[in-house]
Amino acid sequence: MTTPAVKLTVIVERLLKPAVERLLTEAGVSGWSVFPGGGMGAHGLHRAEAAQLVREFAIVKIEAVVHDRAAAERIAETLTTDHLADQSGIVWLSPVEVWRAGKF
Amino acid sequence: MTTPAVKLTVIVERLLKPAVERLLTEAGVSGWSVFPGGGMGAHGLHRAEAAQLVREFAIVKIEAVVHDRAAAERIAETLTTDHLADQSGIVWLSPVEVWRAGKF
Amino acid sequence: MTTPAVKLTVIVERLLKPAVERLLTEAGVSGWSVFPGGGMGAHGLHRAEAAQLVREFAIVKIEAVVHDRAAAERIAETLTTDHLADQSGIVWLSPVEVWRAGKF
Amino acid sequence: MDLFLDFLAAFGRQLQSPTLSFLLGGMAIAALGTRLEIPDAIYRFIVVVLMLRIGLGAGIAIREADLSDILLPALAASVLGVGIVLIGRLTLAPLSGPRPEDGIATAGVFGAVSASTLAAAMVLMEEDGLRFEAWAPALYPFMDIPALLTAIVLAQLARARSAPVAATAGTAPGFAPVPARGATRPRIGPIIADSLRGAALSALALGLVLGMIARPDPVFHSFYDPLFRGFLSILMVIMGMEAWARLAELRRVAHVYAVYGVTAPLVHGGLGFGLGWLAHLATGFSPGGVVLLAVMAASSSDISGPPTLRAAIPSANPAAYIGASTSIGTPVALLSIPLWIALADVVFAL
Amino acid sequence: MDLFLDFLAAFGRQLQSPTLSFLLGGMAIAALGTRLEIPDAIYRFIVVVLMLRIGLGAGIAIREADLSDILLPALAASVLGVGIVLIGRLTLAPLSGPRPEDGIATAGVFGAVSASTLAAAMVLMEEDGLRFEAWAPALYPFMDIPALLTAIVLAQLARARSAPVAATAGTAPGFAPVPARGATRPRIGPIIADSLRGAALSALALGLVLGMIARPDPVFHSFYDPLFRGFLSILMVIMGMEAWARLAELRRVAHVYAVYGVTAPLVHGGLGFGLGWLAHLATGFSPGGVVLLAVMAASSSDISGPPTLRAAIPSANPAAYIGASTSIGTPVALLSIPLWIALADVVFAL
Amino acid sequence: MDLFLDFLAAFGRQLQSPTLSFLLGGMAIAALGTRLEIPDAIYRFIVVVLMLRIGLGAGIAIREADLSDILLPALAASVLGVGIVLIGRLTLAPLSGPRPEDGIATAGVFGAVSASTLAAAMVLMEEDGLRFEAWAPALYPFMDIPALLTAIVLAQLARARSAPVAATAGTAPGFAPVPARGATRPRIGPIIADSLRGAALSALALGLVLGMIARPDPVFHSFYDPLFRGFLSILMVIMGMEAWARLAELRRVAHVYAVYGVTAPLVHGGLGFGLGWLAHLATGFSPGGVVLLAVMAASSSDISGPPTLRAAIPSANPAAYIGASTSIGTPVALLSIPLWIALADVVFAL
Ligand SMILES: Nc1ncnc2c1ncn2[C@@H]1O[C@H](COP(=O)(O)O)[C@@H](O)[C@H]1O
Ligand SMILES: Nc1ncnc2c1ncn2[C@@H]1O[C@H](COP(=O)(O)O)[C@@H](O)[C@H]1O
Ligand SMILES: Nc1ncnc2c1ncn2[C@@H]1O[C@H](COP(=O)(O)O)[C@@H](O)[C@H]1O
Ligand code: NA
Ligand code: NA
Ligand code: NA
Repeated sequence: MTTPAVKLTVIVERLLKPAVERLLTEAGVSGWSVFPGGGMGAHGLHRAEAAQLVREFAIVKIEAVVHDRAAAERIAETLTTDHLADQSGIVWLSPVEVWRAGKF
Repeated sequence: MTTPAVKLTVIVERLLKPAVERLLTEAGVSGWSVFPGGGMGAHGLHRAEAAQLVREFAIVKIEAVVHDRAAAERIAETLTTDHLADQSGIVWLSPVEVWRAGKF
Repeated sequence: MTTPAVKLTVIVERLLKPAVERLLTEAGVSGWSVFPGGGMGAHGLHRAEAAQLVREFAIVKIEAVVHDRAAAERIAETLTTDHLADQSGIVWLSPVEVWRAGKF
Repeated sequence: MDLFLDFLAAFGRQLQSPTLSFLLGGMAIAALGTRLEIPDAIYRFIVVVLMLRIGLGAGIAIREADLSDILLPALAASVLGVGIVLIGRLTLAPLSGPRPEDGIATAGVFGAVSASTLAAAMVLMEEDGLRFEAWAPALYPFMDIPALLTAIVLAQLARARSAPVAATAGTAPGFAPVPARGATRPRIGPIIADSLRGAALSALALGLVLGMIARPDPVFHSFYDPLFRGFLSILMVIMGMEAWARLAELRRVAHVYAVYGVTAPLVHGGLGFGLGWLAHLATGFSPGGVVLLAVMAASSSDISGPPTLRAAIPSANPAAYIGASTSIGTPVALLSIPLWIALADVVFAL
Repeated sequence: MDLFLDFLAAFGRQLQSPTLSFLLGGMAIAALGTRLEIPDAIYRFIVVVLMLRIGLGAGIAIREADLSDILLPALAASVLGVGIVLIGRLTLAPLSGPRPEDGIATAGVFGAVSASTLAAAMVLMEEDGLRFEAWAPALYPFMDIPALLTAIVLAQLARARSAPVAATAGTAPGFAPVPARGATRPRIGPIIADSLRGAALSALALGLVLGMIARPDPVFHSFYDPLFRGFLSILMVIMGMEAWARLAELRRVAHVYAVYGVTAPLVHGGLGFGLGWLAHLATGFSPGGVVLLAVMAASSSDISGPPTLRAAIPSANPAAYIGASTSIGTPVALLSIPLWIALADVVFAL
Repeated sequence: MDLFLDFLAAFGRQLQSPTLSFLLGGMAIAALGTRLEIPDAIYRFIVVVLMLRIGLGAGIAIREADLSDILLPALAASVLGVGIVLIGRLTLAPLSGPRPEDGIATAGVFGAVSASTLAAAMVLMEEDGLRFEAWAPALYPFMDIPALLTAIVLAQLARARSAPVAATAGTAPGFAPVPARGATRPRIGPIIADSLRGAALSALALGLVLGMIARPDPVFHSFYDPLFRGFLSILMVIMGMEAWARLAELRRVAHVYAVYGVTAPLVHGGLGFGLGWLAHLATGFSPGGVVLLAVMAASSSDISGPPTLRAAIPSANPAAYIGASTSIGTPVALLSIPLWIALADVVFAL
């Protein structure tokens, strides 16, 4: 009934969101979701809902469920090498099982 | 110390949130969480924080950790067949381990 | 290319957020992310975006990807025993694979 | 000929309204790729304040109004709501592709009323010194709800005909407990209730009742009225940006929706003006009231209609009705407001 | 007898206040199942603006006030805060089930002060032309903080008694560094600091200090004061909707909380009125000030008290104190404002 | 000597401005650990309203202005924008550690303009009765964009020199399509476009154009202008809290940034005042306009500059330029506004 797939999760500053979305589109990913948030990391604190002077530095989480693990890996590879080299952000992969496999 | 369980994730337009919550309640699920967001998919772009004329078409993610995998599957089955047939939305399952198993 | 790790997810009322963050810091966790949301559970309904008279009772999800599973377990243990004994909140662990392992 | 020149002059003057310029400005910056985003929380607050303002104003006015004056315009509004959808059923739906539901839902949205267009008309008429019965904005639900109901009923009939055995279990999602099986009669009550529970109509109704029974005149004059025009200017920027953003979506549906989006507001507005004029002759409905009725008819629902239709006609494609309404119908309706004002200037020799 | 009729007439007149009608309207639309939601960001902004407004107004007034005039009312406020919680300890807590903490925390919330109720009283008195010392709203923390402190101390005493060996490690969660072991003396300083750090009291204190030292009169008169009444009307809608939503929660706790929620505001308000009247006799505290003191006593904390209690008395069940306060205490306190105004009309022969 | 005493007196009087007190108040409550948070949606709305207000006001004024009057001040603004960055290149960058980009980006931020500082200066001058050409705030982009461009070009030159073979593929992230390879010439057009697309400048430009062509005077006077001062007071609280919060970050970068953050606003403001004074002598640029030019020069970009620099100079450390600007530069620039006003009082013998 369900099909195995992987979920690629990217947490970056909003500034990089267009770049991540471009990568996903170019890789032919059929869809993704975006959740605004906050966080703490090597580059300090990003508050989640309080006024942030520079909106482009707010944290967003981008989640894309994809069928093809290799494609997800390629996207993550490009991201970490090209875009996150000296920028905030982390990337991870996790296993999922999906319904309506045709959608992915 | 931990007990294996599954997490059912549903991403739908806010319009369907009551239907999903009704399904969860009927299935006896003890709790769930809801996160507002945005996304891109077959039905185009849903912005996450910007003004959206029709609030009911905004994206929400509903996550329910449940003990009983079969129950999660039944819920997902009903959802994809009955509600998401010609509507936006995706559903997936992922493995988790929980503390305080009694809560689920 | 990827390294296995675990993701610790904590859903609590905002009141407990400082306590969770203190635990994470003390455990030497390098970063975490925070997402505001809502939910339903044993303590009733918490709305996600609507006015909530008491902001400290709103729901937040805290996600920390950590390398060392034992550390994650210790944090979860302390949390469930000490802080969530008679408070709202759930905790779970899930498997992930990360890039840039040095960051975690 | 002179009349026509007068009309053109009046129309030209009106088109320079600052309110409309905010709409065009919003479109322009969206087209130029601005990263400006009005937060959703602000947008929703603006809608609540505008609807409360409209409701309170109308409610305060109804206290002093002769209820019998309201009857005929309310009837005209309902006739327009139903009639516009029937026209759409006969013209748009057959042309709009294999599934008539798409066309019917679009006609429903165009029969319903846009709160922002209504608010803009109120400000434009105030700028012009054109007066209307203060209760006239309360005609909104009398047109809005019948239009949505008619569309839902027509969609069910269409489905019943096209699939008499209707075996699909396309159950109604969400809140509106409408049975999906073609053969069942649609239940009107729940749909009306669901429609009134939407954010915009709830706020309008709350304002209306408070205005009628609670004497909120001080807060009306110190807060709701002064903010009205300013919040509307922000709303116009949002509508403009949204219109531009949705154009892409519209390109994915049949061409005929774009044509309908341009022509329908003008035709419907004309019908509204005509019926309003009859009410003027019959019971002295004011020229400003006639313009408001025309604007409501011309406008298409952008906030509250779509979710009701989505719940009740799940098989209709939202890209069609939202694209046609938000991207084309609402801008055209907004830009047509000066037309009805100019027409009133000429027809009523103001 | 005549006096009583006067009182009833005054009370009836007051009850039609538009401010209160927004509260009832919010309850009504929530009961009817509206999908209207005021965004949380707007609610929080409204609270900040209201509290800044109250603080600025009081601060500006304190510049000219004779500080000795303030002493007695401030003392009365503190006595009320402590006294109300002690009364609750003796009446509610023994009746409220096995765990006295639930009752004590509830008494703490009812001893503390509701910002929205205070703001509503200010607007109602302005509508009525009943004047008060402009610094009177600054009595807020003098009642609020002692009440919360008393509740926390009583809860610790109760726990120390019930579990003298108190081995449980129910550590204090969150920000308030209160030791949980029953035997330890509660540390007062951190609790006061934590309480003042809450959003509402921070904004009040900021306004107060700026009003006293920075001459913000222009922005006060051009922005904070005009928005006050309008934002309050929106806040009333929110409080009404919330009161309705929390009723379900209240049903899950002991019956006695509902009884307390109805009677306590009236008893406490009466005590406040009485003490205020004594201050009036002693130092000429104004009739309006007496009403404000009664309202603060009648009100129960809905924004800032609960989190302080939750952190400091983790074993108390929030459903009890929040349900009793938000669903019943606050509406009753709001609807009792006209009572104290009418009482003042009669007692002070205004 | 007398002049100097006059200046000190004027400066002291100005420092008590309520606008600045909100800034200091925000810092104070942040330092005391408040849990008050102004929601991000509110902050963003405030910025949009302020920028629309500034744009509309300037646009309305430009309608009547003699365009030739604007030329010289606009030129002065651009010279200041470029000059400030060049000064930073020669002073800060060599001192700021191994990577010159950090210093260059910081100089870019200090050459650019802070919308909140500009707004505060407008209110302070209004309080003081010091008049300026209503179009003067529109000089903003004439200083802002050249400064950012200069910084980006200098950073590319620095990188080209330090790594002539520039093999790293540090591709430009995000929206600004700037090629990263050191050898390539930076493309100016896309950077200007990207800069204008930011939320603050978009809103300013929208207001400017609408003010010039759409006659939005009614909504300007009924909404944007009255809210200006009040929203600014809230923005000052936010800036104060943010300044405090970022101090920690600043501690992680070289000491020299703090020194630059304190001295640069004073030096740059002095240069701005000087150039403005020349424009006064040449074409009668008003004393108030001179003060505005000084304030723009003294201010450092807090909202719109950083993302442009982050996208175009990805190798620069944002902790340096944001810390120096938000924590030190902006408070110092805000507190220096009274200085320029007092200087104008003396220099122009007002
Ligand atoms: N270990 C982690 N687990 C979850 N989220 C993280 C982690 N590390 C960093 N993040 C998120 O990524 C953002 C940027 O991280 P950094 O680049 O380390 O500052 C942080 O603000 C967090 O939101
Ligand atoms: N592959 C995917 N991964 C994550 N989220 C998705 C994916 N596809 C769709 N979504 C989410 O589901 C929503 C509806 O999808 P759709 O029905 O394809 O338009 C989108 O707006 C996304 O938020
Ligand atoms: N089974 C569950 N799955 C996901 N989230 C849950 C679950 N149970 C509780 N929650 C979340 O945890 C919060 C507190 O739960 P509770 O303490 O049970 O009221 C709820 O409001 C939900 O947001
Ligand atoms: Na219509
Ligand atoms: Na009280
Ligand atoms: Na500058």
